[in-house]
Amino acid sequence: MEIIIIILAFIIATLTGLFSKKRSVIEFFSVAASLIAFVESVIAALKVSFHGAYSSTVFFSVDSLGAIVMLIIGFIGLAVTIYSIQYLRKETDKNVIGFKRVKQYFILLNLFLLAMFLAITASSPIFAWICIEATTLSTAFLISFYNKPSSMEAAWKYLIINSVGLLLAFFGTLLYFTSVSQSGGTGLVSWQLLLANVSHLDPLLAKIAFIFALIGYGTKVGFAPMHTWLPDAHSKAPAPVSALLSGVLLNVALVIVLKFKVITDACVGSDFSQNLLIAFGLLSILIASLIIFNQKNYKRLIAYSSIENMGVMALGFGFGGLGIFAAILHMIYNALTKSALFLSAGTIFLKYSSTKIAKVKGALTALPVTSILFLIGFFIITGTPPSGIFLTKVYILTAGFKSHPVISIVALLLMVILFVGFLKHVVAMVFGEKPETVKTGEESIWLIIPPVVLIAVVLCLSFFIPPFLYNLIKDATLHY
Amino acid sequence: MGDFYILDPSTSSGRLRRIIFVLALIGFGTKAGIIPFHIWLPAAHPAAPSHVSALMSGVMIKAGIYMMIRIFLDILQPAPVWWGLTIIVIGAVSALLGVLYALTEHDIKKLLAYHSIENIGIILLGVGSALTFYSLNMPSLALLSLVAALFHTLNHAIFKSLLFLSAGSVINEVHTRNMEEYGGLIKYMPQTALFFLIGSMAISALPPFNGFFSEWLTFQSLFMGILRLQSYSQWVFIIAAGSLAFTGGLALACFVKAFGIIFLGRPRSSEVVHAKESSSFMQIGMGSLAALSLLFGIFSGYMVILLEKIGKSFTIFQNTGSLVSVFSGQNINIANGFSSASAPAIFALLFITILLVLFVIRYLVNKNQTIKIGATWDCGTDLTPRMEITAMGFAQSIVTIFKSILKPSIQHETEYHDAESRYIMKSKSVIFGVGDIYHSYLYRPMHKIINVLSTRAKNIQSGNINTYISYIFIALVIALLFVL
Amino acid sequence: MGIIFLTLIFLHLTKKNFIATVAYAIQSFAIVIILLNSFFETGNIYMYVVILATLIIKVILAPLFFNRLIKKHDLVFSASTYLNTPLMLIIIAVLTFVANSRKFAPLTGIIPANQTLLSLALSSIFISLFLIVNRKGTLSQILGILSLENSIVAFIVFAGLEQSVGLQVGVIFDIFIWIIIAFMFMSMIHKHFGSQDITSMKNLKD
Amino acid sequence: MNIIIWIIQLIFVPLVSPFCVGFIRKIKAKMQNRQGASVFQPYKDLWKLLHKDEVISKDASWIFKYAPFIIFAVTIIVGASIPLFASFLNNKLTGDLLVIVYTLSIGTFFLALAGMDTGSGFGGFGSSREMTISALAEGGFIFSLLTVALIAGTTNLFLISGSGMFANSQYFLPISLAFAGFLIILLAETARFPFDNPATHFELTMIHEAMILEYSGKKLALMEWASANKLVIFIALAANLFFPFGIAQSPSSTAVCIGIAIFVVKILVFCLGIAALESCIAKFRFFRLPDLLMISFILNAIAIGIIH
Repeated sequence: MEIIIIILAFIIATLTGLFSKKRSVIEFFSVAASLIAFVESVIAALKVSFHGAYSSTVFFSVDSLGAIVMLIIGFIGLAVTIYSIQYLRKETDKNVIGFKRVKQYFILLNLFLLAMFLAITASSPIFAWICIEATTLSTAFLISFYNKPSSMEAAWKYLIINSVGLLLAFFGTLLYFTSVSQSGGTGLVSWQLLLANVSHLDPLLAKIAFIFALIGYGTKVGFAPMHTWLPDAHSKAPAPVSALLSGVLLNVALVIVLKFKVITDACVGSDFSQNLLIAFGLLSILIASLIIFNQKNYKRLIAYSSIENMGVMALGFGFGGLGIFAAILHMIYNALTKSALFLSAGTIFLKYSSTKIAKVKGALTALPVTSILFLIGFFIITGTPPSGIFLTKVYILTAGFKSHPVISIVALLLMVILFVGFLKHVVAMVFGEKPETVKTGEESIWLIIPPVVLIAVVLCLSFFIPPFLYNLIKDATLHY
Repeated sequence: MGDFYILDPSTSSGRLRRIIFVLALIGFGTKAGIIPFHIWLPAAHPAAPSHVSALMSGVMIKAGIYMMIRIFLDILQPAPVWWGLTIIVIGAVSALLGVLYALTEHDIKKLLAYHSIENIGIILLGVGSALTFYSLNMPSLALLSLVAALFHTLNHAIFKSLLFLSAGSVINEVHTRNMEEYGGLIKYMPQTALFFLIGSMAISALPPFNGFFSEWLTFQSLFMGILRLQSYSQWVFIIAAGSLAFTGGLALACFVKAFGIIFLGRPRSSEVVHAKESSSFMQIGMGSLAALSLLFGIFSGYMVILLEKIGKSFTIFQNTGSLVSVFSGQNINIANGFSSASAPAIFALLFITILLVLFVIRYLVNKNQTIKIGATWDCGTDLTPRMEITAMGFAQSIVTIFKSILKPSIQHETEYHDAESRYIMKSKSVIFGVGDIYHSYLYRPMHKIINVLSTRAKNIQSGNINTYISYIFIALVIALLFVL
Repeated sequence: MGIIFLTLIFLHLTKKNFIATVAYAIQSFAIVIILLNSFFETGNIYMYVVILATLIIKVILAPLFFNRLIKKHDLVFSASTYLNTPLMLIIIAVLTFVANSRKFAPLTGIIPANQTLLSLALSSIFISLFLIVNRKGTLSQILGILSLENSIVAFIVFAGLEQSVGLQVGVIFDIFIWIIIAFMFMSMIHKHFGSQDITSMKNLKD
Repeated sequence: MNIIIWIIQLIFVPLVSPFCVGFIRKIKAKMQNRQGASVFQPYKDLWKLLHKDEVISKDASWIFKYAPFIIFAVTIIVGASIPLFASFLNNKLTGDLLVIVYTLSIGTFFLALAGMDTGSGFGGFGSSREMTISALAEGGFIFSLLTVALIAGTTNLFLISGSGMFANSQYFLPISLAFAGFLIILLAETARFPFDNPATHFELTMIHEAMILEYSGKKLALMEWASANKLVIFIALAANLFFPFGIAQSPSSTAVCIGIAIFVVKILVFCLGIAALESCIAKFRFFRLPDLLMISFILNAIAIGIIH
């Protein structure tokens, strides 16, 4: 039921976007839609956490992990929508963009959110695939939003690489269906059905299928070496879109991978998928931390940090046990913090109108609140105690020390390198003398509130997790 | 969720615990400022305002110590011997090198920062020996060392804050942290000078101030170690005691330098002449701290008993016999008669004798003596501040002696009146620097390596989409081969 | 199935964009035929929709789009490749061999009857991936992706993994949108970079 | 009875110290074929200085003015709290070796500060050199005392001197090593050859004299006296900790008298030794001194190592 409402809300918002001429109307409807979506996803999450996984229609089903991700989408979606109103206003004031593009923006934003909701709630893998593809399509134009050559390039790479990846994923997905087709039942194949018929699945085939799925959706998740589109897209897209991309989309894709992991594990045992996840996770952390060390562009910096965090989660799921629990927590923290970081980065961009780290100096004087947020976000994301991510990283590594000590230690060292590199850049940006051309003072309160709220929530969650969410995480840990 | 249940020995394997030990040592060591993870301390202190540095040095770096004590003595028990010995060695190194670097500094706050490192080292000596004794199952000795460590932690908090505050008020007046531009401040800010003197005496462990007694306890626990232990652990303790002894001497030298250069002699810059005594509010603050460091010294007996109670609160010391007994007159007695000292006695003795000597010599012997105020003997030429010894010059001999560690670099820059005849020089400036071996041998190479790697890694992101897709292709193929 | 394979190789070889699009049209037509074939086997009425959609979109619309583009910017010749022709052929041969090798038996042996066809489809999947890697032109990359999709579809059909009509329509619809978007991007890129050579796009690094 | 002994203990050091200085000078004079002043000359000098007027630098602060009293008082205290001729006094309050060491360094501290106070170049480098040497001497000093302390099983000097550790000969080697070490420290701390030349006022070499250069009258007298006391203190430590025979074990007047007599004899022997040493070796270059002090430290470390 909730999902239907969400769909309706977004469709309405989109339609208004299509047909309305008044900017404020569009904005209002988008915010309303995302608000409804958030509320509904909270309701759904509550339902799931108290009555267990449920499926409203044959097409949709929400399990605990799905519910968590729905919460993330809803919350960040709301924050981002609110933020983007101001953001776009500022951009129009600088007449970087016109009303037409604003319209486009909101239409695509709504579609994007909708697609993600559907992808996470879809009961059929193919349907999920379609939705993921839809996210690609809807974001392609958001990435090329500024219509500059570089953004065009980013969008093109995004489109091509993800399409290739997703086609591989499509292939992988279909390979899973052999089990069902052999048992005769075609028609709408749901995850549950696949899981039920896993016995008919040829183990070797399952392995191949998982590889295709992992590499395919892994492209979307941003595992190295399929991550290459990610920094380009994130650095070129408008900040709110980047926030959604790395805060939400990556997690959605990761969840899909995990769903396949469950099926594969049921077929060939967990070692196989875990080793793959660990390999990709470690590779991602390695590349991310090394590239961050001397990165010149702060939005790319954050993008690489997302890659690193995805790697950490992959490690968590790979290590299993306590690691999974920590990884799910990490997913939540990372999503919120990362989008907060991107939003504040967006504000910094508005102020300095450059994404070069070298160009940004003395942000603390220019944007006191935002740069404080940026700092806090940095400290959280790099897992400085007592932030929640510190705990999750500790748990993941602890889980790792038991099974794969060497890998864990390597990962730890890489995290240290990453911290140092990241710190170097952040300090360079926040402190120091600000150039005269930049005038001090925050842009607007509405650019501050969303990231503040996000950060605040992260901080709260890192010290207190509401029981219903805790149930969800526990349940999810059991299932994945 | 925030509790340490992961580290519970029942759940965690030996390897895991070893890893945790090393990581915790590095992590909290960095926070506490042990060498070679100390580099942030001297960098951070000058940046921070003085009362903040006072807090930082007094309280913040103690958080690291607290966590170490908590984890090593409480959570990670039982611990192997080498843990304790490692900590002792680190402590010894930190103490000795900390004070050596302090000697080379003439930035007053950096100097104090390096002394924090030194004192952390001394504290770690206590902690380490506590750990060693406990794992060699001599709990009462362990308790003694722990008490020493705790006491020194407390004392360091007091006198270091005192020093930072007085240094801060000096900086406020003279508007520079460079000691070479101070001099003769004792005449302009006498109270501050007095407080700084007390702080210096306390930190260089001169009786009857508190620093002495905590260092005394630390020494005692090390001595007991030398007495009771065998083979290599005994040698570790010998080395530790030796380094502690040298540290004491060098700290004394360093604070003679600090006090002498800052407060004594003639002003070295015009700023000094306009210096005013710091505000009465500041004076109250510093005065109370100074009084505390004297009182904690005199009543060290009570303090020891108190701290021992605290130490007993650790689960491993629940029912441990005490080695310290305090008799009448605060007479602290270690290991029934191994050693004993009484703070009030020392204090009273000093006080009375000085007064007595003063009285006798001043008023009994030749009381109608006339005192003429003259100039310092100047060998005929009138003295300029440039003729006084500088902070650098004071430490020069020690730096030269330890040049193998400190790697001093001296470069002369000479300016001549005319390029042709290089006989009459206009000016000659000597720039003296200390090479930081951690940067040159530990941090810079690491940075280089990582830099190279990262530049390599950046080539992955070549910007060519075909390459990107080929990555995917290759990844796919490799993964498939991994299965098939 | 053979047609698909051959058109793919042809796609690799050809230098002319127009011919490439035509080749793609043929390939898609082959797909349609395959679908029809499977329809005669299963006799599912709704398959008509799918087949129709495929026919319209892939065989008619897509080539039309591309030709209009080619006309507009008179891109007669597609951008060059990285490897020269003989090397390309060698690699293609290797890929085909690998796909046909016993290693992929579990994959190609889903329906033993169609093993050869399946392996052929698999090899065409690999080859079209290789096409995307190897070609420098935007158009040929798009074609590569589309033919990848085609060959996957072919594989599915032969492996008897058809989905419910709704989903297939969804997929087709996705592809349709995708083609449109790719098309728009192509024109925009041509506007910005003045060529369809993607190697000119390399100002996003590290 | 005890009171009298305590009083003797208290005044013994300042009473005897000028004599030691005079004696050493006399011996050196004899060795240089000079007549030399009488052994009681230092007493006369002190008396004379105590009755002179003073000149004080205008740059001097209260540190300069009060340092002599503090330094002198410190020597008195230390002199009173170490075993001189009676080990049975057993001073548990201030008789600890670390207390002694660090109390002595109070004296050094103020001496160095006083040297810097008038802002004359000489005083500055004098105190710099002094602090360098005393800092490096600290290790050897503590360790040499620690050796005997560990052998005797206590760090209380009186108990050490009281304990008959020479009963068994296994300790002979460590003690002799430690004594060798302590001898070096003694020369360093009392500003004797080869560390310092007490007779010189040559700015390139003087250490102790450089620091007290600005003093005159009473204060100079106190300074001189204090350094003399320091000499006796170190001799007493050397004599009673490493050769503790003849020291009075029981508070009987005979024992005490014997103790005093033997102690005086010991002092004379040590003075003789020092004088001989000073006459036959030259002063070392300053940067060779650390090696000497390190040698002392290492000797003691070895001594401690081989106790068990």
